[in-house]
Amino acid sequence: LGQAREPNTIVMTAATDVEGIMYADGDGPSVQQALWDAGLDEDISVEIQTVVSDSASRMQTTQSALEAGRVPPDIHMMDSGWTVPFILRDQTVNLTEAFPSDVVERVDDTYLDAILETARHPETGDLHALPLFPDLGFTLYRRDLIEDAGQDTSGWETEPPTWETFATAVRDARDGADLDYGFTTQAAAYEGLSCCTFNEVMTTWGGAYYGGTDTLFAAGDRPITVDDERVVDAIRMMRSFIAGETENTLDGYPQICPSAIVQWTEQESLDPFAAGEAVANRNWSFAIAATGTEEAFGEDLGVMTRPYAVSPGEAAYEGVGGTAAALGGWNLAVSPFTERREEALQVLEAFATEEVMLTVFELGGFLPPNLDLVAEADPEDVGPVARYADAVQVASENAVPRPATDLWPEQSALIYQAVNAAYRGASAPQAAMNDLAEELEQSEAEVEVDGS
Amino acid sequence: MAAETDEDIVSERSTETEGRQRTGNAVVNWMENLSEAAYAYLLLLPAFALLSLIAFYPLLRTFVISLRENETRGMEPLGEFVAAENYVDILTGNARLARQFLDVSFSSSVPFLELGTPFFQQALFVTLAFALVSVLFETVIGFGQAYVLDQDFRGRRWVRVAIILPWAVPIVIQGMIFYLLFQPTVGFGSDLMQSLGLFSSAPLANSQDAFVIILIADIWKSSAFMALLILAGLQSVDRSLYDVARVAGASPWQRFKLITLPLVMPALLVAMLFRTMDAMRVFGLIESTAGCSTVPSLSCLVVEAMFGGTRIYATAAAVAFSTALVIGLIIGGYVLLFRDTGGDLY
Amino acid sequence: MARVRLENVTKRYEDVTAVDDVSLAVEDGEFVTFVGPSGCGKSTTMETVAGLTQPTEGSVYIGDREVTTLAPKDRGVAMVFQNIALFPHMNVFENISFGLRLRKYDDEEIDRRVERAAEIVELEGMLERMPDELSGGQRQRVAIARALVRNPDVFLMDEPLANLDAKLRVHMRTELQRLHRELDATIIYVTHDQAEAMTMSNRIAVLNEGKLQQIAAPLTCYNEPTNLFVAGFIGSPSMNFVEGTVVADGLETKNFDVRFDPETIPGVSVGDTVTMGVRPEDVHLSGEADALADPTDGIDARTDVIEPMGDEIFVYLLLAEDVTGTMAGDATSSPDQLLMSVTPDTELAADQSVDVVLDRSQIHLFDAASGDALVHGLTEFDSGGGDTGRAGTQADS
Amino acid sequence: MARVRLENVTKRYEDVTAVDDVSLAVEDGEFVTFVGPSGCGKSTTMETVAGLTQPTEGSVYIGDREVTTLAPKDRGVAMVFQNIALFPHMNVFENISFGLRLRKYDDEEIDRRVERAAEIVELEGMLERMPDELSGGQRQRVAIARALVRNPDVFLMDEPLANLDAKLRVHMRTELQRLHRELDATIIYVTHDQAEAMTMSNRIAVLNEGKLQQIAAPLTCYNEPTNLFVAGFIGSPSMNFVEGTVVADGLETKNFDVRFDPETIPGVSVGDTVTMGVRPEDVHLSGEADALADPTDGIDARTDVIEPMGDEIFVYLLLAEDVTGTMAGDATSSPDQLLMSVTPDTELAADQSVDVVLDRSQIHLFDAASGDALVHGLTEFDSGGGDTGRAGTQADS
Amino acid sequence: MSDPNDPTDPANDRGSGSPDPDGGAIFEDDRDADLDRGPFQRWAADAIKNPERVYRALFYVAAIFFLVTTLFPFYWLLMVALTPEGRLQNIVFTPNGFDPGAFVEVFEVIPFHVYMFNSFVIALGSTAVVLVVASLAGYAFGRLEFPGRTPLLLLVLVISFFPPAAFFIPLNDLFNTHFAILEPITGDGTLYNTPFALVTPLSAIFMPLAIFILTTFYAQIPDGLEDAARVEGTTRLGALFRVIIPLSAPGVATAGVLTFIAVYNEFFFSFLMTDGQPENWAPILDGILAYQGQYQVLYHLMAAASIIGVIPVAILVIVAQEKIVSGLTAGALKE
Ligand SMILES: Nc1ncnc2c1ncn2[C@@H]1O[C@H](COP(=O)(O)OP(=O)(O)OP(=O)(O)O)[C@@H](O)[C@H]1O
Ligand SMILES: Nc1ncnc2c1ncn2[C@@H]1O[C@H](COP(=O)(O)OP(=O)(O)OP(=O)(O)O)[C@@H](O)[C@H]1O
Ligand SMILES: [Mg+2]
Ligand SMILES: [Mg+2]
Repeated sequence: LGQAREPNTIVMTAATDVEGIMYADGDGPSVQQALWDAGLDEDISVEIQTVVSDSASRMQTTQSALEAGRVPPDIHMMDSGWTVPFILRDQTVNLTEAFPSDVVERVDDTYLDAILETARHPETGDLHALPLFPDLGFTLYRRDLIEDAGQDTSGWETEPPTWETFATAVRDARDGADLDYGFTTQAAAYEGLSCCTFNEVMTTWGGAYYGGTDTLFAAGDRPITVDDERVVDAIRMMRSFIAGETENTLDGYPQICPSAIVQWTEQESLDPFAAGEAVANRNWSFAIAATGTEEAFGEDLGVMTRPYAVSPGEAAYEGVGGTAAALGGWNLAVSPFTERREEALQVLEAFATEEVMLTVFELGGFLPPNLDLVAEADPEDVGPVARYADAVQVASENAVPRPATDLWPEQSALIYQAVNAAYRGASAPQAAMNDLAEELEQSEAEVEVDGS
Repeated sequence: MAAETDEDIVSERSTETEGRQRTGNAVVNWMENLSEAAYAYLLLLPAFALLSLIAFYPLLRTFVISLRENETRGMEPLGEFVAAENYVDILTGNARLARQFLDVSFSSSVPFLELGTPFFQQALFVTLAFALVSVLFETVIGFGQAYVLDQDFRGRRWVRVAIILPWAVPIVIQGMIFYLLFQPTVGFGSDLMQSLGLFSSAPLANSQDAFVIILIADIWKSSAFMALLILAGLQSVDRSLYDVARVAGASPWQRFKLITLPLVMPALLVAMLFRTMDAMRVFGLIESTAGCSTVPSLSCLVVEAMFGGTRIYATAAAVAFSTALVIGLIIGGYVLLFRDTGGDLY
Repeated sequence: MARVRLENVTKRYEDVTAVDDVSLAVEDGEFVTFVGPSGCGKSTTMETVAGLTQPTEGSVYIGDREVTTLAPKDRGVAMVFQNIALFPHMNVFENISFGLRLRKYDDEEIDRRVERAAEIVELEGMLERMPDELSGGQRQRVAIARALVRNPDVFLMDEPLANLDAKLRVHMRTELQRLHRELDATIIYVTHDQAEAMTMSNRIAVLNEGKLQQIAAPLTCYNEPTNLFVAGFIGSPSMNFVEGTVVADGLETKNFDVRFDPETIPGVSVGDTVTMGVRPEDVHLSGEADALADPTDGIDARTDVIEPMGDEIFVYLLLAEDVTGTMAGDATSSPDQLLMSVTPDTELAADQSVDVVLDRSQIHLFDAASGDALVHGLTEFDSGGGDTGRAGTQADS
Repeated sequence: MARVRLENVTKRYEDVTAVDDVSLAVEDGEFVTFVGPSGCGKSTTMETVAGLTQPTEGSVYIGDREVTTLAPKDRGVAMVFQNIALFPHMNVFENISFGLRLRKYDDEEIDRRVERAAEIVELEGMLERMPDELSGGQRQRVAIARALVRNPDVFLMDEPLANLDAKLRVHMRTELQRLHRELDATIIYVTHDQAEAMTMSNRIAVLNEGKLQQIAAPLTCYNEPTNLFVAGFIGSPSMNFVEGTVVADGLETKNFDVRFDPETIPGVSVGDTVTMGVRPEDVHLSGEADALADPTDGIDARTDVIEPMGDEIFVYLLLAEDVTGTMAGDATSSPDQLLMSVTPDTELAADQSVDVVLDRSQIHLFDAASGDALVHGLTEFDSGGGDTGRAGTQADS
Repeated sequence: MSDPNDPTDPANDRGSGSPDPDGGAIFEDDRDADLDRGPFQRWAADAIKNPERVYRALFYVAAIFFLVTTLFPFYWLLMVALTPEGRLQNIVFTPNGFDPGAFVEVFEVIPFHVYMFNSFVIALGSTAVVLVVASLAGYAFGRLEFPGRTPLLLLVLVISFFPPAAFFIPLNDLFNTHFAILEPITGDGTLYNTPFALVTPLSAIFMPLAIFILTTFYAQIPDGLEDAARVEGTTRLGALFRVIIPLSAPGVATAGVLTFIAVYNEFFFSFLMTDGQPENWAPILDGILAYQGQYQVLYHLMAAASIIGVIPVAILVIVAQEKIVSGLTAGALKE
């Protein structure tokens, strides 16, 4: 009734989208083939154990397997948002030690730094997981509508406008084209708000959760800066977008967001945009592929990173200010419990080759962790994203990872609750952030206790 | 005929005796001759064996976990023995939870208790309110549905299926239906309620509105549970009692009150008991509609602590036991309240 | 006011006709007993009156109203159910007071009535018991009390005394009769106890296979049954039936003759096959013949089984020499047997030769084919046809 | 083999003693009937035999085995329940064949037996019906058939004929007797029908308030009841009881005297208060006094209610002048009344003066205090104490 | 109904004013509404008669109301399923576009039927285990007297106080523990990924409800019927299976349906006990959730899948309800 393991297979968790490109129907290209081509032992085949796509459920699956010491899976695919906690719990294999040094070096050199950070041990800096693909947050807009409304958008792709310009342009375009919505984004009380959309907005306002980007991965002794004026202003701006001129808003920022964004996540915010009912939308790279095709908006789709309000120079902390793109993506970690460790490491090594990255990108549309490869990819295969290689480049340069420490999950919940409440007007931004700061401080304090 | 029976009778006699021996193998005999109490324990054995392995033993272990310290790092998830510290944290609002179990403080003004956070963001209150209101509505509606299904009319079997169907919907889908219904771009629920002046523009993000949505969703689905059990109770009532009552002059309402209700009471109580416990453990529905931070329930806290990513198993275990304690208190109330009505059940 | 009338009531179940075109009227204040073999439709007829069963055809009237489709509660009837049907969740008091509580009588009044009813049915100390703590007879008494406390226009009682012992039964019988007199209520009663039917009722309605056979005063049914069925059904032990042929000077049966003048009886002509009926108590030893006004000629017989009953003795007589004795109870069905009932002080042994006579004035003749009664009581040729006592009427068919 | 013996069986419910220290033995192949007032413990005693109730004290034996704690299925008993207890989810056939199917009889055998049983209880065409499609009597017959198809050592029948009409009852009675003879089975039977008890049983066990009063042959119970209770209970209508004082030449009661020689009766002495009992059929009009071997002196009376029963007439007599008539049935309880049973051809009207005599040989005397019988049948001083017929024995107490 | 003390009650107004039947009767104070009827009473009676019709009308209104309210969300779900991918907007009474293809696509994207089969088998197995084991317990609790009955019954209830997550850690360990004796059966020696791993815990978790339902229903079967069966020759257990269970059919069917549905749709424990692969006994909900992408949700497929997934349950309900015959105890007892 149960199934014994087949020899020489390495079981790796992944969602159906990855499974779909793993094997070819006939002789067509496949990731498995690419792995073999990249030097993986032909005896070793990779078997995908599909898991639910939802990140939270995947974490639970991973957690239950690792807590129970269960194999397979030999390789766990971990969200960049929650790789670090597993590393801290010694539930991953130290790749820096296990990999041949040349591979380690190659990864260190060519991979997007931001994503690598999410796969390192925060204390030792050792690599414990191999990024499979990063994901980046983009602002999608209807170039045609905005231009019709009289705003020049050329150059936005590499140099996004200020929030003020953007908001005015969106409002004009919306009113001009008589659309239902202006700008749609995600502001529901969920991980996506704290890790990404708010993180981006806050960053473009020169704010930060923990006083800059160098303190992201080491909980404990670090400043809490969520009650900073910049952060509060960022909220106020969003409040203006949502509610127009009312309490706790900022002058000069028109109402452009539907009030329902406070209960929206990716799908809900993309739908109106994709249906042509919104001017702009903040979303992940998959949205480019979905709306940039010729059948959809084609050339009319504009893609850029986030508008900004405070330039990097004006920002008080290191690494914030200016445009920003939230960092998502997935890493591969080898289970410490596997008896097929060597084989698993071989698989990972193969994944670290450019060929495989490209294959993954071309077949599945997943950005390669070495973003230089975006430009190298065959546009035929990768679709609309190729057209926006510049924007992708800017995004990779301005990528903001979430502070994914072992405490992040609980802090994230505190943050998105507070921000969502402030967005909704259920609490005043400053008060909400003050309370949040207090709660975060308490949370951080736990680490010091634990750490000692 | 008489003569013929004579023979039957003789042959029959021997067969009966044989028959008796045939049914009487040793195990059966042993069981038959056990005392009533011993026999009862024997019958309970399989159930309690299974429950001990799958339920009681794990709960015991979970309880032990709740007495230890959280360890968020390292292989070992649990630290030292800290006795009731986790419980104290939970009750004082100091647990590492996004929403607190309970967050009240004392004040000098009437009514002397102040909520630290709004009512609908306190897990305990949300859970109690939810259980109270949902079970109340579900009982009434479920009774109504069962009563309808108990009547004889054409197409009754289809109506029965229709009414029971919501219970067959997975919670995720139940959540999805109501999530989409109240998603302004997709469904009309949000607009409708807003135009009636009942809801805000983003009801799923507003604790109060979302609470109502979850209530509606739960009532939609779980009334069927009530209906099914009550219907079974109704079907078991001896119909001749209604004849007696009708001749005695009972109106339909009196028949209901004096015959149906008391006779269905045991089934009704079981239904209410389990609905209450289920309602007090509500989680999936919330998770798939408004989310646990908008409408935190006690189970939400348990799940978030257990699976939230920060490894705070001890807290999770403590919240689970606290939740069980709250449910136990409420159920204890039930049992006391309905001691007599429930007949010899309790 | 509370006359109950059935008009062509028929009740059919899928393949059974439980009640077949029954029309009858029970007058206000009358006590009518339904009797008939098991399954003949007594309970079903009652249920139609109570409104628990809708007749397939026909209509039911209570008082001046047609009530065929009226709800039971509006018909003003109280019923004792054959299956008792106590409310299992109520104690005796609550069961009995059920109807009163429905009508919101005040507590005092309820107490008073329940107490009185409990007294009648002798359940005084048991008001707190639950039905499952009662014996069969006690349950039945609760059911009776439940009907008694109410004061309806019509009482329907379906074998209310079936599970009671003889003494209690006599007591209950008296109580019911008194109640009937005092309340002036219309009572429809079902019983299989002949004594009950005889003593309590104003009239007896005999049903068979759903059809009404006769409705008349008890003694009329006993003495002048309209047909073979009624004759055989009323009276226990049952009437003796002997088939015979009408000849010029009377009736010729297999084992004996009875002399009478067939001319005097309308509907009987020489050569007809008729069934003669005579009750066990009208079969006498010829030694007692003197006491009879008009005995038949002696009949030779041999005693078979002797059944002493305490207050009488049943003697099974064999008429033909070659018949082997069969068991008691089946006697009436054979032309070679007669059942005789004698007083307990008569000394008779089994297998003894006896000479018996029949009381001619108590002999009934029935048409063998249709079963309809031809005459009740014969007179001998010569004697002047004196009307001796209870019988001697012409069947009015 | 299947002797049933109860030894000091007591069954107590919380506050009721249903069976009180009953010891009795029913011999193999014997037919014993339990009689007694409603609630006296008949059913409970049966249930102890069947194993459905555990006696609080005492033991039960069937055959040679003690079965007090044995499961019902291993006792080899079949039972007809007072509450019938058909399986509502099974049709008639399945109900009847239930026990056989449990014992894995082959289908043919089952069919044969069920058919035969259905025939006995006259349910032939109804095997496919469900219980709720049957009339009350039909249900009861199914219950009987269910017991009949099996062939147990012991039959327990708790009022099996209560819902059947007289004819069917007589038929069933015969069938049961035949069965009893043929199977040689031990039968314990409960009935409230005196005729049934009298005709069917080898012995009758009279119970009252859980206590065994007398167990003896039917006529013994009738003619020589051990105490007032049995005397009053057996016989319907009940025995007349009149209290009186023993004087030198007999008994003095309020309204009449009975002469006899107290000296001849052990346990009776002048001055004692005793209860005299005489059955209605032993009260005669003085015109009939000749037929009696030993009549008492005439007693003046006035007729009250006259109850014609078909085969006999009950006459309620008032002895004292000033007594106003009460209703029938209550007569036996008053010293001023007597119930008389006369043959149906007797012509009597209500409120008529009559002179009655008692059959001295059928007079019973009981100790007024304990109720125990003192003597059955008196003899007059002068006459030589002839033992006339059925009575005249000294009570053996 | 009619209040004897209420002067406005028409039943108390004796139009005929007839004297009491008999002054000496014990029931001389006859207030029975039904005793005598004048025209006014008849009118009142007709008014009382009408309510029966009103009740009937009310009944139909209620039936239709319940039908509409319970079915509307399904209708709406169907509309969602019929709406083509990505056009999920403004659905009220019609789908936004029309594409029944979702009902085919659900099987193309993943082997949804395998998930359904898994759930079906597991649900059936668990229901069987629950009904048998809970029947034994229900019989003991409902019909036998023994010391500790109430405490034990309450102990069963205690399980349902706990959120399922409370069982997570110990059970996760237990079911991943290697038992050598299991190796021949399960391959790797753990219960993980086998139907046993699902049937056992699910049976235990849904056992309390079944025990309570069955206890309640078994307790209500009159003793007389069990007595009859035992005298006829069944054992105590035999009486349970031949008489008590059939007569408790409504309760047993209900317990069965509830357990089946609960297990069929169960996710939490199934998620613990399988790795979510259809070939490893993953249940239907794993399948439905498989239509969720990382950021995108294929609502139309989820809707279609859940509609398809509900069908077996609907069939089960139709089958089971045949067992829920009304008036089961009619004609059984005379008491
Ligand atoms: N469960 C019980 N609890 C209390 N008392 C009971 C219980 N069962 C029976 N009794 C009482 O025990 C006594 C004997 O009951 P039983 O059923 O044996 O009477 P019975 O002789 O069969 O009477 P009947 O002729 O009315 O059937 C009755 O007084 C009855 O009320
Ligand atoms: N629901 C039913 N379906 C089919 N036949 C039925 C149904 N109810 C009653 N009968 C039949 O109708 C006939 C009359 O039944 P009813 O109960 O009126 O008889 P009864 O005269 O009361 O008999 P008893 O003296 O045995 O109680 C019976 O033959 C019975 O089998
Ligand atoms: Mg009947
Ligand atoms: Mg009894």
